[in-house]
Amino acid sequence: MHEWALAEGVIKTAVEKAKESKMKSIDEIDLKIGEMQDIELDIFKFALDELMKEYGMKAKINIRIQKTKFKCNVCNYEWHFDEFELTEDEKEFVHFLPESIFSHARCPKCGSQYFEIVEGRGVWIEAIRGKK
Amino acid sequence: MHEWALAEGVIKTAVEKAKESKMKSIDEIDLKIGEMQDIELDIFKFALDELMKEYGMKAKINIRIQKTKFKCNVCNYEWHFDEFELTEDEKEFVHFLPESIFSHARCPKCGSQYFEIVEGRGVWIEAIRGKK
Amino acid sequence: MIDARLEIIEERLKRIKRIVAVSSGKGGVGKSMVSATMAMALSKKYKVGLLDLDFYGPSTHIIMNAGDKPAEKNGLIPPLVENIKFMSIIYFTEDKAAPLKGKDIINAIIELLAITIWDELDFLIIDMPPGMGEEVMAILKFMKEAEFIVVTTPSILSWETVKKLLLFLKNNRCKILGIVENMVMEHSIKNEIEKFGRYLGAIKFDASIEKFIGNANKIMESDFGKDVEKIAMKI
Amino acid sequence: MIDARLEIIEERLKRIKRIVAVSSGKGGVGKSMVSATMAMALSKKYKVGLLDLDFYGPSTHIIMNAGDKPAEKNGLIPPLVENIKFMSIIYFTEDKAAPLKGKDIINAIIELLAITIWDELDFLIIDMPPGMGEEVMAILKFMKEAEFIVVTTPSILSWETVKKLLLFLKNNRCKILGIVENMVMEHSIKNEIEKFGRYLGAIKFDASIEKFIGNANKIMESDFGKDVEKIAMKI
Ligand SMILES: Nc1ncnc2c1ncn2[C@@H]1O[C@H](COP(=O)(O)OP(=O)(O)O)[C@@H](O)[C@H]1O
Ligand SMILES: Nc1ncnc2c1ncn2[C@@H]1O[C@H](COP(=O)(O)OP(=O)(O)O)[C@@H](O)[C@H]1O
Ligand SMILES: [Mg+2]
Ligand SMILES: [Mg+2]
Ligand SMILES: [Mg+2]
Ligand SMILES: [Mg+2]
Ligand code: NI
Ligand code: NI
Ligand SMILES: [Zn+2]
Ligand SMILES: [Zn+2]
Repeated sequence: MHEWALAEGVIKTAVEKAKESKMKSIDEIDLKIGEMQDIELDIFKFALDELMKEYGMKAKINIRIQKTKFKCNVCNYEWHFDEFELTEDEKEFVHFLPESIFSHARCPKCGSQYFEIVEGRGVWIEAIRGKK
Repeated sequence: MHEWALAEGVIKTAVEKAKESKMKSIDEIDLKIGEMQDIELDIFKFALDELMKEYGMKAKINIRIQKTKFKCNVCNYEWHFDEFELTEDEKEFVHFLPESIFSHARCPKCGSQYFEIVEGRGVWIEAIRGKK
Repeated sequence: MIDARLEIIEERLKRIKRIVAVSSGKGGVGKSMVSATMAMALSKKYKVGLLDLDFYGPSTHIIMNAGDKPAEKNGLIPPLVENIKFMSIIYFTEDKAAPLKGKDIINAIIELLAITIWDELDFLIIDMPPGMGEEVMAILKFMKEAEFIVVTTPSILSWETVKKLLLFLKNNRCKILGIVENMVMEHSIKNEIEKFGRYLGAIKFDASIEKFIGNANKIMESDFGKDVEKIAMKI
Repeated sequence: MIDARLEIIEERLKRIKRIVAVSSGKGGVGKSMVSATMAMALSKKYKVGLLDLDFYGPSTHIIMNAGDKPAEKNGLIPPLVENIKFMSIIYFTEDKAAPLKGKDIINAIIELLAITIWDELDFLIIDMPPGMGEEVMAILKFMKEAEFIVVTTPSILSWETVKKLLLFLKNNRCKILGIVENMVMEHSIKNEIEKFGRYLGAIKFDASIEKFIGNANKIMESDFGKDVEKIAMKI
């Protein structure tokens, strides 16, 4: 349910950026969401719709989930989120705070905790299209 | 004179990488050196030559100085090294340890110390060419 | 590509009247003890929140014996601990180490600021980690109105580092509420401190404080608690 | 593109027999006092170097009253301080703040390791900053043979953080020499510590130590100095 907070970020940002570039209406927003956020899409889309109503706007929102990529700084191994073995609790922690992955997981190959989240976190607006 | 230490890094790395890619001889090395290192090129080239003799190699070394670029995280201003007003001592500190710039300088526009070295530090080997 | 979390941070913080960052540069000077105790002192009269930004050594949950977890409702609602809205990384890492690197720290702070619903507060107290890294930068960037309380001990090893932080904060035009001298025994550096800023007060070395950690009432009744309360009334 | 500094680090460190990182996770537990004093104790019998990696709060130069600067000769030659080869960021930042961000810290460490000519050493003692950030990672990456001494105080606020570092070091298969309990008054957590690793010894709380800071002989003769010397003999 904290999906609402992230949806607010999206709509607020879109409105702000549209204003900056003097758009009169927003028709379409391209979103990229990191797999680590493990967003519940139904709730998230519902929140986006509700928020758009509040702001009196109606845009098509295209959502793309960005796969995660991790890289170990010690052994250089690269892997994806699904290679981690996380408990349900840990998955929830990562859902709230992606960086908590460093507490709960290690490189699947060498066991090091010194790895990088190369991609797959955050909520990103890739494009906003509308009428000027 | 600590140029020697950096030159050693270059030659050691080149030899190592050549070995890894099974090169028999190194003919040419492309180097990129951050402007912040403020390398004395005469000394540096001399050191490279001496070190190559030690390693029994003779390569042409192409050196390119990479201009610095700084970016302020607070006001987004971008600038170059020469916009800083540094004393001779401070320049020497930065010559040894580029990151000491954060102690000695601030964003020329807003005065913040929270800025980034976007480029212009380090000693980088861009290419090694030789015979297999 | 735009980070959709950034725009919402302002919104999340806009109903907070004052943000006070308890910092030092130096570790082990009592930042966590002072920030938790100050939050408790202020909460007698005001609506207070406490944000623990020390990801490597979160401590305020131990000092206040925090139990409940945040609730999920249009974001994360910080649980009430001693009547203080409380948020800490421990809710996501439990007792494990959190070996975050610089950019992970800034990302984690952004995430926390974007999803935590503080609502209305008179004070948000922030317990800062030692150092002058990403956490301080995050304050500079996302909480431009924040006011700093800087904690030192009378030891030269603490004061030399604290002076660096004071210099940094001045260079970067931050608001400094004043300097607290903690763990004072016979020797005080009040005179020296006054050359660098407002002296907010001394807190005596109180060997008995250890056994009160985890018990809010006992802390508030202790010599330590009383010293902190006096300082809280000045800000 | 290859960073030409990385390959040379191994070369720079290869004539060092043992690298000992004095760490904690927690700040203000006495890491700097212990590492400087331990370096001085070891230097009676061994060739010793001391590297201060606490960029935000460098302290060992104050404890040992370091004066001379590094000399430039095919790199940087650390000056001899109390017969110890000494290197610290203060040689490049003086008394100013060093507000480095994560990646600047790792870059600065790489640069220092690449240009400092330690030559032959029996021990390189590293004074670590608080936290579990880039500095610890740099040890894991560039000094795989390093051995850790972990310092705590008897306070739960210290020990809870130190346990996290111990867990992290074990997870990452680091060599842990043992745990030092510093600032012990009546209350000791020796029994608790022993569950987590080798107890290297207690150092009593010594209120007089402050006035000896900057005077190597006086430190070595103090109760503190003697306690540290006993520990140094065990490693
Ligand atoms: N006034 C005081 N008297 C005695 N001990 C204190 C006092 N203030 C703090 N301490 C103790 O000092 C240690 C460091 O305090 P802490 O709040 O964790 O510092 P920081 O957050 O700056 O690292 C803790 O063990 C704490 O109990
Ligand atoms: N055994 C001890 N007795 C009394 N004071 C101590 C003792 N060890 C350290 N101190 C003091 O505690 C403070 C923190 O020590 P320091 O070495 O700077 O810790 P760190 O490097 O872990 O931050 C300093 O003021 C120091 O003088
Ligand atoms: Mg999230
Ligand atoms: Mg250099
Ligand atoms: Mg603390
Ligand atoms: Mg220290
Ligand atoms: Ni959620
Ligand atoms: Ni030089
Ligand atoms: Zn690995
Ligand atoms: Zn600026």
